[in-house]
Amino acid sequence: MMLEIKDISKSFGGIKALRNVSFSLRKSEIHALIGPNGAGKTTLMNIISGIEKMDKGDIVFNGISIKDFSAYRRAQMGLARTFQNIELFGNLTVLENILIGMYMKSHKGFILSGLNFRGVDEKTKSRGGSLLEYVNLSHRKGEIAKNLPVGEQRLLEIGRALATDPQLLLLDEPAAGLNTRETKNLSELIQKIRNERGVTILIVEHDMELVMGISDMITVLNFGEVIAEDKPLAIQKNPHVISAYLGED
Amino acid sequence: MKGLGKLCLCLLIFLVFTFFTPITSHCKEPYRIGAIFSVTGAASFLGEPEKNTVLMLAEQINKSGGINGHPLEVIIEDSKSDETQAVLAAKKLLEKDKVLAIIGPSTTGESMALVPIMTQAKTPLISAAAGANITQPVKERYWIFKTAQYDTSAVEAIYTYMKKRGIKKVGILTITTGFGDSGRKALTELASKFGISIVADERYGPKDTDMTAQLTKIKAAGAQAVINWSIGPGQVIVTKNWYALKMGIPLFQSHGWGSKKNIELAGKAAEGVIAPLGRLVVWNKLPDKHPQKALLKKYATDYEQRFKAEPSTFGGHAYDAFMIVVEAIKKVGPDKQKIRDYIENKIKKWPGTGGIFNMSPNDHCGLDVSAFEMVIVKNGDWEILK
Amino acid sequence: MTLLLQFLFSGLTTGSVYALVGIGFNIVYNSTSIINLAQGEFVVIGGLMMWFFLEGMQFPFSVSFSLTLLTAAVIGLIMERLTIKPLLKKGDLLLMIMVTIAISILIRGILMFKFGKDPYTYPAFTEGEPINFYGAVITQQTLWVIGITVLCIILLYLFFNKTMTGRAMRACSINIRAARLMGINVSKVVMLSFIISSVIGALGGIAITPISLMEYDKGAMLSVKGFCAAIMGGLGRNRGAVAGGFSIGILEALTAGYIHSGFKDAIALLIMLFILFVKPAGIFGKAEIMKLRKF
Amino acid sequence: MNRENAIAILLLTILVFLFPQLTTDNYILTVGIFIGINSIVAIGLTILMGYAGQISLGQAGFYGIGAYVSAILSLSYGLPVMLSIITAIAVASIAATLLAIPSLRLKGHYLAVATLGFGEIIHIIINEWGPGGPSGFGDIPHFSIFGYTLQSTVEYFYLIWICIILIMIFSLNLLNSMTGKALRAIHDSEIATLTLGINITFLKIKVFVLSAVYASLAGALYAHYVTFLSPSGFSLFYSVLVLMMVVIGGISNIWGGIAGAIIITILPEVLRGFKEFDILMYGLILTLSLLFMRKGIVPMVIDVFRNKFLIKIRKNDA
Repeated sequence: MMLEIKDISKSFGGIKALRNVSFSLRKSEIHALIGPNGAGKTTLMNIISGIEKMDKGDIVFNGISIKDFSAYRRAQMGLARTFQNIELFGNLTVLENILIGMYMKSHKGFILSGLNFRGVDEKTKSRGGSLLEYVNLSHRKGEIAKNLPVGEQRLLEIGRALATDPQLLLLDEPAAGLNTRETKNLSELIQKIRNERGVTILIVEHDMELVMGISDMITVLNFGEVIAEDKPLAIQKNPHVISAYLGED
Repeated sequence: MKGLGKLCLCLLIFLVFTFFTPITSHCKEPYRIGAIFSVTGAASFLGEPEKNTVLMLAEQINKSGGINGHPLEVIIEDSKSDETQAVLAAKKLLEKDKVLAIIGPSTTGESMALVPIMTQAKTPLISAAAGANITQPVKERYWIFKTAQYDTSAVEAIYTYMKKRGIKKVGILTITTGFGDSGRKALTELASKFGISIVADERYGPKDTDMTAQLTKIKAAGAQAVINWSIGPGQVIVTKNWYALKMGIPLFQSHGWGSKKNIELAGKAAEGVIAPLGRLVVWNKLPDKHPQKALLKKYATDYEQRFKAEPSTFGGHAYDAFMIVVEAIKKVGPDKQKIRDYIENKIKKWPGTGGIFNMSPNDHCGLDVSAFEMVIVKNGDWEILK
Repeated sequence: MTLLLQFLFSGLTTGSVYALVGIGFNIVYNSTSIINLAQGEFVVIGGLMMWFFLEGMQFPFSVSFSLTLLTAAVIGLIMERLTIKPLLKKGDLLLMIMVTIAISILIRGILMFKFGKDPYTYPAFTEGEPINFYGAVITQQTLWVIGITVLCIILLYLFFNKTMTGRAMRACSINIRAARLMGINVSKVVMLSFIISSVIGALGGIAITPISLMEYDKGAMLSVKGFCAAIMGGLGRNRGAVAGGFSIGILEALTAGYIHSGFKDAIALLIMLFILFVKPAGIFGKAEIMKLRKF
Repeated sequence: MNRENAIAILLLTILVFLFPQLTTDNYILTVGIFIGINSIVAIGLTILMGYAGQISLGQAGFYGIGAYVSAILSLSYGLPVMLSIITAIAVASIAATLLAIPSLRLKGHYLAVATLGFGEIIHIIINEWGPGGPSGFGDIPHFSIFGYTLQSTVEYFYLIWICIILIMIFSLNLLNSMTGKALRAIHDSEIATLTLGINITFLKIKVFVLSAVYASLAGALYAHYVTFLSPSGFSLFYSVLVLMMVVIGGISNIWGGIAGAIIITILPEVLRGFKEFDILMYGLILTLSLLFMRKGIVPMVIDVFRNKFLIKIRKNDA
């Protein structure tokens, strides 16, 4: 098991956002997390990546309980993510955004950095360049990140997450704000990442076509509870899921 | 808006550049004396009257034809009560204005900061501050003089008076500035010599608003008298607190108390406060034949007329420093070395506002305890205690 | 016991002024998120202008009192309109705070120019002997100072909770964008907050001057202490500023009385640091609210 | 370091070496020395505020630690000046680390007050326990290295400005490195930086310590140049002054520290001519500068320069 979510609960001022949520991810699978708005998906993502604390439960990553680890420690262990409301470094260039992702693997220490005249070394830069190519952004290399269109910003976030060399990638609504063609490219990219790099992916997404197309497994969350977990085809037929979605729409 | 920003930028750049342009020298050859006082900042109580005094004296001298026909130019710099600023001011006076001597600074700290600079520039400095280290050890202070009485002299005056009255236990209250601190040192060092024990040693900051706690503690420690050593509003607040607490023990102030303004501010609370003061504040109560009386009278009346304010002991220090330098220049001309030698050797039995000066190669201050009178506040006025 | 009481009275006197300055900080903070470091200057303006009207112009007490408050209000208004308003849209907090520092230097310069460097004072509000209370002595003016502080707190509470304007100002402090959408004129609220805080500062100055005198450069120290008081209690909470102000004042007095007067400021600061490290949002501050605000 | 900054460093170096040749006026050189000392503190604060986004009102504390520790060690314990300066810097960095660990949890105004409290406590300590108390103490040994003691103003001018050049090179390298990019990243999104495996707190502490190292170095240089110290120069007032330098010079550019130090140090000297009006003028100039040059001098000059330059290129294209 790559990641085991064990019995997680979380409430915000009396409102229960998550209730005893448990599920797990196998290595190199694409696992989708779906559910109506307010089901607690983003909260769960934040808890897994260590940005929010949970009230109770446990997270086991590669056999190690990481619930007491801070966000940066989890990232160092190979857990990367993207954000629903894009959290790029807006004032940095596209390449620099990728380079920050490579920080923990390539920075040289505080004092040595001050003594080194060359800045970021060529090897790191060329690795960053090839990552940009990987996410189809090499033509934007020198541009300021905040000037990119949303679709490309989403790609850049994925590229930045990949720069940390993750074993597990959390994607929080990567298709939000994308047009059909961009969504198609995205789904190809996600599959490519899994196939070529062997990265396990947990994706939160509303675009059902995308979810059904790429996922190996789907977990459905409603009002903070897991109401179903199954293969895509089975999920589509699950009456609980249908009523949850119909109730929302 | 953008345009204004650029205008601001230009203004700043312009100001920076004016800094580098040399000062154009005057066509006539004036004698230049520099003066550095704490006109603003924490020690402005010293610097303000000192600046006024020097301004007034320079005017008077120039009106009566200058020194030996040469006009006198006094360049007064504000050190903002800060050593760094004092150093900069001294450098400016020495390098840009090429002064013959510097009067001031007002505080011991600033004076000390100037010692190496003046020694290197071989220019006399006549400090208006009291600290003993300014002129001691004399060997290393070849170019340095001072006109303010030693703090120890003021303390001796108080302790002598106390001894006569049988006061054995005192509580001292000092301000946490250089002035208060050197007073505190003098008070603790000399106490045993006069058989006095200090039962409470309290302090307060220059901007504190209430000293009741410290006074209460002093009273609880069983002191027979309170000595407050400070300048500025602190001494008035202490007086008011002392009065409000009805402490029943006398309050002594330092020689910084010598301003009518303090009596006004403290109102009836000031009644009975005792302090060692220079003769400047009580000149009209001196006998006519006293050697200082004539000059004190002239200085006091002139100052009051010119600035609509009462002169203070501290202004007197500047008066003495200035007059010593002027006399030296008058006698030996514009030669720094000769001016220094004159001050060291020829200022003997020289009446100034602070007392009768007797400079010598072993004493670059030349004043002792006789410079002070013990003065009590009575009916809103000073009265000399015999 | 007598000693302790005496120390407490001393602490209450100084603490009152810190509390008033702290409240002034809060009011401006709530509407703009900035710290108006010229707040202490308004205390000085209060004391010196009161002297000017009362002793210099020989006006009767009530007239001088009103004129002083009016002057402070006008200066606060001018300050806000000329310097804070143009910067508010951009919302660069640091810049605005630096501007308040620059203004405080400017005000100090003007005050020095007008009043010189001497301290000023005028008679206490009521004549009469100090009151003896279980052996400890308290002057009538001290009672006035504490009374005025309490009155200020009550009036402000009523204003912020019972009047429309006051509620609008509170709304701004909770969420400025929402307040704007609700049709509250934020610019007016900011202006009003500056006027109120100036008046409160001036009130403190008027009350404290007969006890502690007033001179042109006292403001900086008061600003620092008031700032500490406001932070210690939790920024934006008036009860916090009051608690903070009185705690600092009393701590100072107790340290001076029982430990050593040389360290009274240091110990008050140490305790403040300790409180901040334990409760990063101050005594009454809420960590959740802090998260929502950038400053 | 990128090309513009390399050129700027080169220009600065040339200027530093030419300056004493152009003027023999010791007064101007002395002002230059104090500009330099203030610059060192301001550069540290610029990095801390502009790049790590942390405010500090306690720089005077580190400045004071540097000055007092170095002065006491060399005067009372006879340590060689170089060694005492290094020890002083070490003491300041330890103090900074101890302060940073609990303080950097605080935000905005709370952090400002915590650092202010620290600075004031240091001020009170040197006021109470420092040699000479509030009156200060003198006869601190001059700066000496390899047995050579610096005496003249020109020598100190070179010493201090060479220090600045080295500090600038180090700082620019640092900011151009991965670490510098990470610092800029924190500004845009703290959360994203965390999820990329960067220990933000640790990084902030390092920058905080760096600013303390600079400030304490400046303090030590001050002590061995002026050879007299008293607590008055190490109060909150100095911290605010440095903050003013940083904001006026431009918080977003490390050169702003130097520009601000130049303005704030020279301004009172120029205003000496105004006598009583100087504090008034000083306040007025500061207010106007802040109101109308919001980004600070250096970023503004760069903007003006870029606009002119870009317009020219566009014209050439057309």
